[in-house]
Amino acid sequence: SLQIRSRPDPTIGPDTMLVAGDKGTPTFTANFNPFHANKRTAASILYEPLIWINPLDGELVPWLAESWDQPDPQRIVLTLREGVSWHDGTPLTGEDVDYTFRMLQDFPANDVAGAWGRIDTLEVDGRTIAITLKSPDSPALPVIGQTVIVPRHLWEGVADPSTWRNEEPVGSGPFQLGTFTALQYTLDRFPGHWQASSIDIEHLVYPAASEELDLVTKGYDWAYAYMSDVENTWMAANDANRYWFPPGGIIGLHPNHDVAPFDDVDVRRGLALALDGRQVAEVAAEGYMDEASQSGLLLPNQEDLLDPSLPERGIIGQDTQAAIAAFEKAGFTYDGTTMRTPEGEPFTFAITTANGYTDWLRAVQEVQRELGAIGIAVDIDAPQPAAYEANLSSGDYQVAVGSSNGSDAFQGFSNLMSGEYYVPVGETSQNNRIRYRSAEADELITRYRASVDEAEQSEILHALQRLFHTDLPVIALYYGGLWGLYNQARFTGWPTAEDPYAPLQTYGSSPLLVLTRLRRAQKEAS
Amino acid sequence: MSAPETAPRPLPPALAGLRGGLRTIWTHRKARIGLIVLGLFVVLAVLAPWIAPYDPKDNSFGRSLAGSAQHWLGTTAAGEDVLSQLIHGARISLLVGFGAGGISTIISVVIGLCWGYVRGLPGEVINFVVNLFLVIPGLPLMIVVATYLSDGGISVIIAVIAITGWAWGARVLRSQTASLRGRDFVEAARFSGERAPRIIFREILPNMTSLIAGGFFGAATAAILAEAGLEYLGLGDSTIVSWGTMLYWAQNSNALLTGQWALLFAPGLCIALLATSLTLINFGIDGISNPRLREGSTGR
Amino acid sequence: MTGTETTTGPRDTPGGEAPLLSVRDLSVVYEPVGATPTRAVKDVSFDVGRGEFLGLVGESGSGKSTLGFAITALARPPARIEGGRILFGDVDIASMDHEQLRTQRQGGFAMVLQAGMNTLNPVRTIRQHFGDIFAAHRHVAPARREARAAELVRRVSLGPEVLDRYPFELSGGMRQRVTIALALSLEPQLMVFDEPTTALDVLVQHAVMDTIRALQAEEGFTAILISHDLGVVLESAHRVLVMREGRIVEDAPSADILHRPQHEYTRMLLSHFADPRAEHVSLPGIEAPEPAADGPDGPDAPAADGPDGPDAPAADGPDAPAADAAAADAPAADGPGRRRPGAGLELRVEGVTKSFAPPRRRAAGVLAVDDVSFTLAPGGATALVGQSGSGKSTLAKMITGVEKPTAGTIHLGSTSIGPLRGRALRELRRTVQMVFQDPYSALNPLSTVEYTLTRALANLTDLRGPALRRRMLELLETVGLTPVEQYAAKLPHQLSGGQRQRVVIARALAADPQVIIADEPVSMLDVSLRAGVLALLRDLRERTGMSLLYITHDLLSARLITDDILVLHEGRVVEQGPTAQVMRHPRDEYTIRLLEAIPDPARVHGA
Amino acid sequence: MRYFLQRGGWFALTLWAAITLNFLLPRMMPGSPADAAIAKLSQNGPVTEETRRAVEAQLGVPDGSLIQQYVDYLRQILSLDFGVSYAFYPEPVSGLVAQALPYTLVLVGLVTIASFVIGTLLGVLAAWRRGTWMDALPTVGGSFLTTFPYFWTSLLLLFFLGYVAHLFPTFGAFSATTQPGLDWGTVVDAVYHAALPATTMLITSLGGWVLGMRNAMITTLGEDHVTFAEANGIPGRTVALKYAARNAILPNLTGFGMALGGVVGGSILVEQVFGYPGIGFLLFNAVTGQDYPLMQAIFLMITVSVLVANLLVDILYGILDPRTRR
Ligand SMILES: Nc1ncnc2c1ncn2[C@@H]1O[C@H](COP(=O)(O)OP(=O)(O)OP(=O)(O)O)[C@@H](O)[C@H]1O
Ligand SMILES: Nc1ncnc2c1ncn2[C@@H]1O[C@H](COP(=O)(O)OP(=O)(O)OP(=O)(O)O)[C@@H](O)[C@H]1O
Ligand SMILES: [Mg+2]
Ligand SMILES: [Mg+2]
Repeated sequence: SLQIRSRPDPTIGPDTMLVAGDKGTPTFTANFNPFHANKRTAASILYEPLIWINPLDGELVPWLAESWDQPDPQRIVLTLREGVSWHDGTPLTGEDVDYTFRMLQDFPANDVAGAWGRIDTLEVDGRTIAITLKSPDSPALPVIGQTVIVPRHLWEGVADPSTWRNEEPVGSGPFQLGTFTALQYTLDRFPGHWQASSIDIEHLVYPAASEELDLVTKGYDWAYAYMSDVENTWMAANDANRYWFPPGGIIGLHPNHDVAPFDDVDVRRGLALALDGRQVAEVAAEGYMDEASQSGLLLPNQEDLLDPSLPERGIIGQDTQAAIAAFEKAGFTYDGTTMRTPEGEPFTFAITTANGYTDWLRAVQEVQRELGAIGIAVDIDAPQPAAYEANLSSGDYQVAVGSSNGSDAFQGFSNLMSGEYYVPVGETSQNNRIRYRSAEADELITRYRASVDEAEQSEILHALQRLFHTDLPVIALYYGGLWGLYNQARFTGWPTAEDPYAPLQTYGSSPLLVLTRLRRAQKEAS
Repeated sequence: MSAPETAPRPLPPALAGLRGGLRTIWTHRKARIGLIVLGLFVVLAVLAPWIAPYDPKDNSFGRSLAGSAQHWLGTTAAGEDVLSQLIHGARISLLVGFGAGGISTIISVVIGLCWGYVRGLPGEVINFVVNLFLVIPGLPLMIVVATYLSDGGISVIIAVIAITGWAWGARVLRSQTASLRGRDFVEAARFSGERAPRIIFREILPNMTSLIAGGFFGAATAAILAEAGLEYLGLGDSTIVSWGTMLYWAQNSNALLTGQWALLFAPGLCIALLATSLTLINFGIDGISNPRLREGSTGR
Repeated sequence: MTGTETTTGPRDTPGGEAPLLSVRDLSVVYEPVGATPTRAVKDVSFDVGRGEFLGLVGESGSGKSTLGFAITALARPPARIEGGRILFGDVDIASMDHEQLRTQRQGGFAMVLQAGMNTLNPVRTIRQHFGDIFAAHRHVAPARREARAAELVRRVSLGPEVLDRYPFELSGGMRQRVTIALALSLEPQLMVFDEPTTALDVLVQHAVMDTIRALQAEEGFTAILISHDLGVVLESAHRVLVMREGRIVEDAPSADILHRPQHEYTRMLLSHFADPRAEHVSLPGIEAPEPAADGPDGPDAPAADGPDGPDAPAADGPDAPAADAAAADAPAADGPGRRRPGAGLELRVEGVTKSFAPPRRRAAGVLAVDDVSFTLAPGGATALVGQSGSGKSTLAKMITGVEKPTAGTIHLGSTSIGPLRGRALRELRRTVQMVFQDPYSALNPLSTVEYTLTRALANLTDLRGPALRRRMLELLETVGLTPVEQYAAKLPHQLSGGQRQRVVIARALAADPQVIIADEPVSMLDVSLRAGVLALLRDLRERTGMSLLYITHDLLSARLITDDILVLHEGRVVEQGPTAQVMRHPRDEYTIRLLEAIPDPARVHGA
Repeated sequence: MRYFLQRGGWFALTLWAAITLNFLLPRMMPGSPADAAIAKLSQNGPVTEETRRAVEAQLGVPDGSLIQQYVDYLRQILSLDFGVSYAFYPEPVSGLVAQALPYTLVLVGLVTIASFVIGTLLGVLAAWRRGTWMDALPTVGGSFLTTFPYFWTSLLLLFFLGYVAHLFPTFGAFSATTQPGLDWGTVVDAVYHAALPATTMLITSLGGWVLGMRNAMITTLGEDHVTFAEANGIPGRTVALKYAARNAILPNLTGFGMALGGVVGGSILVEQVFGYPGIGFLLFNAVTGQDYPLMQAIFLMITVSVLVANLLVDILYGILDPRTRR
């Protein structure tokens, strides 16, 4: 059949990278306020955080803060890098850091990560930033560290930084804003950057048109998109096209623990045993992703955190007999065609997923099929994403498909399982929407917070994994992917499975690291 | 004018009218083609489980396969047989077409007739409601209602299309009713002691059969297109197999890139064919309600 | 040229002068898609000489218009000229191409269409209509067009101000005159008038016919006048063609037609023609009551009249037995609980006025009925006559409770009709019933006769089950539709106009009403059918003792079946009295005009 | 005067009801604007409670009772202040609409008018030359094209002429590198970008007008005044245009009024497929982003323009049809 090949724009020079990083809807609005949900994605590389966090495994990399220390679980001391300057040449100092945090305190709408939910006091003295936390809270470091710093001398005069669009951004990042039109904007290399020597790319171009078809046909160098049949589409369109799809989260069934019978661990185990995660992954992600480990970790990214005592690296395989046994233990009966609840009713329940999330939908359909095989009838509810969020937050669901457990392993467990976040059905919460309560989990989480000792933290994480594995707060199905697509003809040094230094996300702060590592394949003959 | 003495006892008038109408439609060349095409689709839909080579949701085949002897139209990105989906998709389109078309026709008949019959304040009130429905933008309204009722499956789609699609038909029926209302036989029925509902639905309604049938086929066409549009936008129920969802998945999995031409082409073509068949039938019905529209030439 | 040239024979041309129009063996067939073809004109041959005024009569559907279209080359599909030739002068019009045909419309043949009120484009002014014609033929210099248009409308007795009007701003008569003026503007040699006055009011009809006659006399064009009204044709035409079922059955000078009709059909037509002013008036099957001076006529007296029998046209078979039956078993057919004649309720109309809101803003309101009072005695028969728009129907609507009077009261016995609403109004239908004007639209085309009658019975009487059906069949018998079983099962389109009107009457009788209001019950029927229906109405009244309010603009029929008459003019009663007396000795000037408007061929051709 | 008061009264009442409906409809949708924003964010990973709070604070998600919101909403409408968009926070709604409206008005508006004009002319021709190919081609062809799902037609055109043949641009209303202005180059560029969407809309909407006009015209052609005009030897062209078409167009005007009024709503599917920055796309974003203020503003705009378009058609009707003149 007709093979669609890429046709790069010949006017784009070898020092310029075409990035599909920002999708116009259909056009761009000029909003570079890094604290806004609707900001242009490039705002995340115009401004820099104190600490760069690797979305793959949660590794902390010094960025504007060149080092840090946690003398006790309630204190953090960061040291600001020297020689950093804003795009307008003004040096970046502790004053800017101080301003940024005060501003976040004054305008909580901008405090997207919730830093002030944890900080008690913050003192800046020259390059030293000393923070006292409200309680022993060692995991607060990445939350506070990811705060991006904005220039005091430009922001101070702004009446309301939470509604300010910051159309002419001045940051400290490796690139500064070039031209901006409603359909495309460009970033130019910032020669005054503290890492200027590592920036080999002169220009970045962000067009608004970044549908999958555009990615394949317009010769993009870097894109982040799920591409169906990637081998025959993206890869076939250009010989230098490559992809790398590491896991970025666990897609699983989130039972509502306040709704019977999902409060019964045997039911949850029965469900987990009845499902073939590999097949679900195959159907949902065309086989590009693996079935997820019930350890709650992203494997292989977080292999080093894995509790070695878990069987099969925590993966629960399909075992229909065991599944039926588990259900029977919970008082269910199975007559070969229908699974009945202890009350004798046929066991049916609804799985909620968001309309338009096609991989989830396919996963649920596969789950529906597989549970159907042991006589459990599943209905699929697919409200619009907003309604899905509302249903989950308020607990108005039986079982939902959801994504959990990101790069920060502890944060993942804590957000999902901490009783601190528990609210009954009807009240809303964004964390622990599964309404899980476990004294053991709470105890482990508190202990972890109070610890700054890596060995102890690791040991607690192992315990959390075991709990996740046996109590199944969430039934892990498969890994959600980080869908990195790149072309290595003009730029090299891309992260790969062999060198997984960062994921290929074009949003967030990933590009900070990737763009400072890439090298031009051929230098201009000048 | 006078009937032969040996005339057979006539059919009940409604049936006789129907039979006469069908005959008139059948004599119309375009309408006949339409009836045949529609008939084919109906057969396809009814016999889908037996005709389709596979279960439309069976995803055990290779993904994005090109057409072959096993899979005439290839497979989807999820490994389902395109041909089987196409055949099963006819069911949804027909269901929506006839369901939503039928419901909206019923609404427009009831409202249009009452509107045309009553006078004074009630008439003004209906006028107001219908105008409101005409003024509120259709597709956006449909989208809003569809998102509101997003988890009811195909019946919600049918309801949404029906609710947003009746007003125009009501308006057409109203003017026809108003003109029939002035006819003596309506006044005469009143003199025979008939009550309003019976006059509206027994005396006036049967005289508008062809207009209503035309409205129905028009509404069915619109409903089929609307369903496809909603499904394509992802606002319907993406788990069902319909031509609209096929297009949705085709777009979603970049059928163009993966070379699944059939997945992209066939559903759209089927929608067009089905809608065309209804339109062709309507040509014939137009001929009944307006004899001047019957085939013929002006001799110019 | 004056109307003296009456020598033109039917087939031969006098004095070697070639006929202007010569039709030979013309056949026209309608071939509608998906329906059976109709042969509307069959082997018709005739000649028309220059300056002749030819009449063409025949009942509805006999093919008159079809013939008219064919000879003016206006036949359009589904009509097709199947055979024969039409020679205009010495040109076969079939040989003319489109453009030749078009250009010869000026100075050639013109046609004034039936229902002339609809032949003007509603969105163009009269001036624009003239302008289009002048532009099309360029036979009038642009500078003279304005004056010519004014001159033409003056010729049809209209003022130049109509030129700036739109058709809807003119009355029907004015529109008809405008179409004649438009046709005249073509300066045609031959003009075909297709029923130019049929839809018009009596007085207007009279005036328009006068105009046409005068024009023909002055301009000298050849005219063909198509009409179903023998009186009108005889009054105007030199020669008359009688058409029946697509054939010309008689072709003779007017005087011969009037005095020596040859064909049986012509004779039948003539027999239905009478002058209401005469001392004795009778039509086949029905005779007018004698003037009051001859003593009070008992209700039974005229019942002895024979059926339409011998005079009734053989062609209208199904109607014939009707009157027969009605006459034969009169009292026996009556249902249970029959009232004694004259024992009903009296209808009293006192000072009734009805005004309607102005149709347009700033226009004056319409005073449709103005202070009308009269009494309809039980068993009495009163005619309500007057020209169109005089308020007859409005009065009828008020009596039946459909409209509410603005002032005045209407009593039926002791019940006041004005305030009746809803249920009480439905109750009124048991006593007051209505016979509608147009039997074609008064019956639901999709309901059988049985259904129509049964519904009325079920709603208005207490009969149920088999009794209901029995009564239904009885009703059919009463109106003479036998065999009843057969008629019960028919749909309206399977019935002739007269039969339909009988069904309408049967329905009105269902509730055994005491008052029947018949609003122009025969005006849509062919002459041959009228007498039967009229006879039935009169007969029923006399047998059941119900009273009849008979609304019409046709004075002859009023004379035939009513005892008293009210002449209505612009909503007011201008004259009132016994029918025969008012007709024979009218006092009011308006009544006199009404009577004079009745065509009187005897005036032209001698008695 | 009374007549105008009455008409004005109904107009105002309809407007009020539509405005109220516009207020209620979005609020009937499940989920809040914050939920929509979070749904968007959560595609990049799990969202925490802290983020939700920040988002809610940012959007100033509606609080207060429904009545209070309604009163505020009415006040806003009266002062023509439509507030700040949620989906495009913190862009003001008026700015977004002002940006998108011109594209929609020009593209959809011109296409609608062109389609009506061309379709009507073809319908006139078809009826006048009934039974010939000039009848068959536009009626059958037009109605066949009308039955195509127009997003599908768009997709095919986009794929083949845009992505495969590279003949037309595939996205946007102008080139990425041009700053839209009012010079010749921009106009050419804009026309080039509008070509495919315009073609789709034109071919899928033409059939309706052709058929409507043809049927009305055939009916009119059968009327007596047309026969009379022919009997008077008025040339065919005059009869066709001044006697038949002139009268037959009247019933189609109502539909045209509705279509014109609908122009403001843009064409959601077409704009969506071609990434055209018009109101349709904006509305789609508003609906999926639970953006009450934006949705309300656009709905209001559509409602008012449909009402106004109908009013204009009424007036036009009055000019074209003397019978309705009062
Ligand atoms: N368009 C048509 N299609 C089919 N049949 C027609 C058509 N027009 C007329 N006829 C039939 O042709 C016959 C003659 O009709 P025509 O109009 O010439 O009668 P007419 O004598 O003018 O009657 P009237 O007095 O009612 O005008 C009738 O039987 C009629 O039903
Ligand atoms: N509903 C109405 N609204 C306004 N004016 C009306 C209405 N009905 C009748 N009229 C007017 O009242 C006057 C009398 O009308 P009506 O119908 O009673 O006359 P008619 O004598 O029955 O005439 P015809 O012989 O034509 O039937 C007319 O001028 C008519 O225009
Ligand atoms: Mg005629
Ligand atoms: Mg009347």
